[in-house]
Amino acid sequence: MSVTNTLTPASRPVLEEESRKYFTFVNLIIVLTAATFFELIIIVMPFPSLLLMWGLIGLSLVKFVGVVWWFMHLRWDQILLTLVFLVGLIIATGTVAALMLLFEEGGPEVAEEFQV
Amino acid sequence: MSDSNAKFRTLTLLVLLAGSVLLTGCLGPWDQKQSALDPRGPLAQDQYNTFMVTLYVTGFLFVTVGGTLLYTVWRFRSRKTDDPNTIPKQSHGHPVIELGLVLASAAMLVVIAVPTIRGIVYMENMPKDLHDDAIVINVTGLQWWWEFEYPEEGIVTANEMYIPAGRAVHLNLRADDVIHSFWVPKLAGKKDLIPGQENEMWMKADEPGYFYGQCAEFCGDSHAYMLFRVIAVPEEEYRAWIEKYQEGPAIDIADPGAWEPDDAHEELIGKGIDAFRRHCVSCHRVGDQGGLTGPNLSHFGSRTTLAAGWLDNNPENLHRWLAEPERVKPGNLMYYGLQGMTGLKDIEISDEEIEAMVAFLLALE
Amino acid sequence: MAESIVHDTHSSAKGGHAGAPQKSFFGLLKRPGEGCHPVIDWLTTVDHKKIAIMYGAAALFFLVLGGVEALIIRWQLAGPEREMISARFYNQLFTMHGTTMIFLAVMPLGAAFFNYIMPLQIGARDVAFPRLNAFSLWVFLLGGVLLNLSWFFPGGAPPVGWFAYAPLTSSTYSPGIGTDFWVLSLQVLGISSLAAAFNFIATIINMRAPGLSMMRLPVFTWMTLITSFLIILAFPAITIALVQLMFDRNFGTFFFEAGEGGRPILWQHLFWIFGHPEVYILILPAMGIISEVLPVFARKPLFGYPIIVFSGAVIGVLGFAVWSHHMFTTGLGVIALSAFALLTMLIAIPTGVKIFNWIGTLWGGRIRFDTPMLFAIGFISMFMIGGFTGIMHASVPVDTQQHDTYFVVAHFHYVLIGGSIMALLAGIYYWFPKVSGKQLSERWGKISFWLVLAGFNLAFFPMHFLGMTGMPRRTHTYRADMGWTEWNVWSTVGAFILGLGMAIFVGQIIYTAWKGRRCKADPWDSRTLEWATTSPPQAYNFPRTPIVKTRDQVWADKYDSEEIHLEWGPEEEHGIHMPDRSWYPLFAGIGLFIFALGWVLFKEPVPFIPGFANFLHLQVVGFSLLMLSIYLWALEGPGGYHLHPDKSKDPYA
Amino acid sequence: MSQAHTEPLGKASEHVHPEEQTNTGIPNKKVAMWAFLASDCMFFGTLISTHLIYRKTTGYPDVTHIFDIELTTGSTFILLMSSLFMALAVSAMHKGNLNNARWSLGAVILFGSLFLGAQVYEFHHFVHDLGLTINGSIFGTTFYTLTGTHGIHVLFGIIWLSSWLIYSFFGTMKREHALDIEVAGLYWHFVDIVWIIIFPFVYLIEYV
Repeated sequence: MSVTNTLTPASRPVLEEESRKYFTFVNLIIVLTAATFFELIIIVMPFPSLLLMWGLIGLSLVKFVGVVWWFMHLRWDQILLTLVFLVGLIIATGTVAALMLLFEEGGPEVAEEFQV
Repeated sequence: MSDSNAKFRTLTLLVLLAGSVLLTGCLGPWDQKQSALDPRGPLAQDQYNTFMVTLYVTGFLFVTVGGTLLYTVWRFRSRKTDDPNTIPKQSHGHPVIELGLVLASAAMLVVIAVPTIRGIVYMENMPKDLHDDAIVINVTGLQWWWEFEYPEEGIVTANEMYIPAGRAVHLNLRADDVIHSFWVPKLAGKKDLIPGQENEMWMKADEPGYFYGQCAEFCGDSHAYMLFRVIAVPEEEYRAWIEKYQEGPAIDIADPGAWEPDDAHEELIGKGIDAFRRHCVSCHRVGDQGGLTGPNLSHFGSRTTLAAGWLDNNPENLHRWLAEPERVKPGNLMYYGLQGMTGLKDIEISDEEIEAMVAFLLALE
Repeated sequence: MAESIVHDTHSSAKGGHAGAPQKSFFGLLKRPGEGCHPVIDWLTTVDHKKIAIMYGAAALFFLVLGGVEALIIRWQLAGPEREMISARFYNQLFTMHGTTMIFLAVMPLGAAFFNYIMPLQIGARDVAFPRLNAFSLWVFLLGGVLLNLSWFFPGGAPPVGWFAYAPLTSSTYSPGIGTDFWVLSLQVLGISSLAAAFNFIATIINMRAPGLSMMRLPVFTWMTLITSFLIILAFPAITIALVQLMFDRNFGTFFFEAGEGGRPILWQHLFWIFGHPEVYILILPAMGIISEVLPVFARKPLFGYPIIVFSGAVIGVLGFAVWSHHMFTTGLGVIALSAFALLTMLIAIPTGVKIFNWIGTLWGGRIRFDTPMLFAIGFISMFMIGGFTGIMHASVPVDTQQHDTYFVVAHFHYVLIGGSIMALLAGIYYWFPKVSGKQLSERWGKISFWLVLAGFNLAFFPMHFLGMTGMPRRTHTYRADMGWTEWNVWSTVGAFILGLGMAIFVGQIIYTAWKGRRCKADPWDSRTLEWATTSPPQAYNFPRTPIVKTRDQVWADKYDSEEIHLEWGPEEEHGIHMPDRSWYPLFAGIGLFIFALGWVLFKEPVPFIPGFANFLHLQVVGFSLLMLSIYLWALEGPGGYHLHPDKSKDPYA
Repeated sequence: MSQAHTEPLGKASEHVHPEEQTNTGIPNKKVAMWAFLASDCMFFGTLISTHLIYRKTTGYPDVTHIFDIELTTGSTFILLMSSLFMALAVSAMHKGNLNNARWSLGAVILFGSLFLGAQVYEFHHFVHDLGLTINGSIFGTTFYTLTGTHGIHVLFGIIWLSSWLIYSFFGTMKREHALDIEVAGLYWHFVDIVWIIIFPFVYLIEYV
């Protein structure tokens, strides 16, 4: 049972590309962390809640795209994988949105007021 | 493929066609007790009209597309005389034909979509001119019976709803246990009663009539037995009915000593009051006495049906209902008791007591 | 397929993984090799064809079971106020009938076709993940067993309907264990469908023969792909809904408890977010089969191939946007009602386009009326009727009268029997020679077709009248004075004729598989790639890789010019690489089954064995077996060995 | 064990025959994993909508005094860091640097476990100190189900990656297994992006 490193070293172009990715990743994590703290900060700010909501949606979208596009390699992979994922993502987002619209605010009121 | 085979097929087809034409000829009448094809109110009429539009459109499509299919199959069947070595032209389709068919079917759908949208608005909003003299009824669906409350009149009844003919009714639909669905086909399409949700609908009977309704959402064991009636009566009769209910029941059960029997039958009724007070009053209410779990029985004797519209209201049926409720209506709470409470299964009721209660209940005119 | 195959057990690792059937991890279980006992062979097989045959056989069994349940239902309804069966038993029957037919009969029959035909149509040797495929099979089979086990427990099968609307399913209103069986078995069946769908997606996207571009794919394969996408996107919704229901029933949560702020209506939304795409999961494979059968028997290519494919995809996408049309009576409000009504009507367009194109395919053809073709034409006409009543339901005012009546029952049986089942029967008659090398009798085939068609129409057409005259669904009886008796009698008679037709069909399958005569490899003069090999195909499907040059490649080989004839890739020198059999898919399936059973029973006292307060041990055992099997599965690897085709058996070699 | 056949751990680890070129050039496992992630979008979409619907219809109580938003922000940061190391592990595998890959994997597992530990602490605190239970209120019901399901996803990812880490000390991990690590990584990143959604829409939203 050898514990030696059995991986064969990669070719030069692969090495160079992966090294470039390293910097991309590090830059990305800085952006992601910043976005997270920004999220934390804005919620204590006295903004109107609608603005805050859109701010949160926007920031999490940025983070979402960052992880999917770079960490998950979609940027370097074929478009097909993006499409497969997008099908699920779009249908899921649409379903969530439709559900949110279908349920009204407030829920059942007490059955006292009867309008004719 | 032999020729005689082909002839046989054509023959079968013709017979089938002729058969179905004959069948449709002998169809009907369509005025069954719960028929949506016999509308007696403006909402049901609108829904019927829209149905007829869809029927005409799809009927037209069925005849044209189905006819084309039939013609194609007949026209291009392989014949014995065909040269087996020639193959038909390998054509692949035509964009203009495709586009034309798409547009044509879209046009057909518009014909249906217009009355649909109009019908939705009509159904969801009671027309303005009906508002003024509309009455309000709160409907509660329970396993397996209906409670009808007239909040403006302060009346509660069960399973049989009186409405004035010619006036609209606004219904507030509630359920506490499971989902039910309120449906009187001749007056209006159905709407569900859902726990935790407030639904409402409206309906109107144009003329006086006796309308059958039924729970249309599966609600457990005795779902099939959850019927009700809507009885549309002329205005004066409706007033009289309201007043009778407001006055209270014919027999006051609060003080059984006050009942002074004149003959044997009335003596029996007296026994019935006692038995009712012993066995039933914890769930059923007569006048201002009794529990609220079961149907209000204040004017039971004047109802046309019992056991939520399943049986006609007569002494034999009532006797059977009290003697073996679980046979009449499996799973019902009168027999099994509601969540830890006792039901008829836990107590002995003698035949005489049942006789007496039948006499008493039917006397509650 | 016990052809003697020269096989070569070179153990020198070539590419690091070929070799003799290897011992698995720790040598616990030997991987069965070529020539093992037939029972072991079938239990451990990873061959998509054997898996498909097992899928098909099990589905036919469940089809018969569900059919018998339906006949009991019809027998009870043959007259008013009948008390042949109790209300509870009736409710259990229609619940089990619906669940069985959808999840255990029609879906797996579709899966059987996906498994058998799709890899052949794309010129592949197997699916992308052969062992995962076996896992799907076993999980489906055990899920079906789990559901039907409920009959044997006190309280019996679930009496809640296949839609299981909350709060009727809560522990208050359905205290029985049957509902737990229903929840868990659907969960298990969902895992099976999901695993299979991922597999098919990877297979179709990745494993097509050279030259077989997406727009050259047979339509059936296209529909397999679209259906698989529908499965992976629809099933999560019901998975979550079932988890929530399970939590409500067992852990006192409030998802559907109205008294605590829960909304029972949410169950309906989640259920139909799954349930409506599920309808297309049932019908799209049928449309695919029809699109294969019609061109063959009309001897013409499919009319408007791209449009048919595109409309299939549109139906799939729109299928996710119309779920609330099952809920038109729940009080959605004007806007939602209008939106869902219009979206639902939109679906009629791509569906109509398909029907037009099928007629276009027949137009100008030379139509032979063999049994598959009869069923295909039966499909078009019956499905059309089901489609038209569907358009009626899309109109909300009409639907408020028709919803939950026999009109709806008529509608979806026209879609599911007149549609799905007819098409699946067409497919069985069409591909039976491919699967078995034997042909089903034309005479008996036609007899069963006419019986099925006549019985089906007699059984279900009157239901339109019943519904419009007010007969609600799911009622175990009705009053004698409602005017429904006569149509119910006809309907029952029709149901039994339909049953007879199906019985003849099933008998014929069994008889022919047993005693049938061998037929030609390509008896129908077919068009697509699955016919470019022996019937039945050898274990490796194609001895050499086919190189495809056109749509309908096999037809082109027979009737078109030389330059678009099929070509074959080079012979592989070391032989054909075959994946090894494995025990672990079966064991993982059994582990999952025990785990699920533990969840069903975990509140019940254990009979017979003292000292066990509950069935929690069953969960531990099941989960451990599942995890162990998955680990060993991963560690053993796909393995593989090399085959050299026997040229005397395989003329294509 | 020196056989050349054992396949490293992986959920759907069917081996791709090198001779079998896929049409798209994308390995089967990767296609299947992306399809799985598409499916998982619906999975979490349903869960998140349940939570948000009940938040809307029942008007959840003010839970800002219950939440420990600093801790949760910390968890979010931890999960983001684990994603970074996951990406680095895949990169190292592609480079053929086993040691780097091993360290990165270890970091992913460590961060993942930290996240899980924080969640366990949070749940424990909620249940025992604040009495917020899954069957006590509708908020508890949806909150625990949603975050718990995510936690189980994290746990599964940790088990998966740990299996790889352990395996790297035993067997012959080759460069072709970079694919398996990458597929496991896709799963891990997905778990991360689910948290990216949950964090604002379950936690931060209560402060808005």
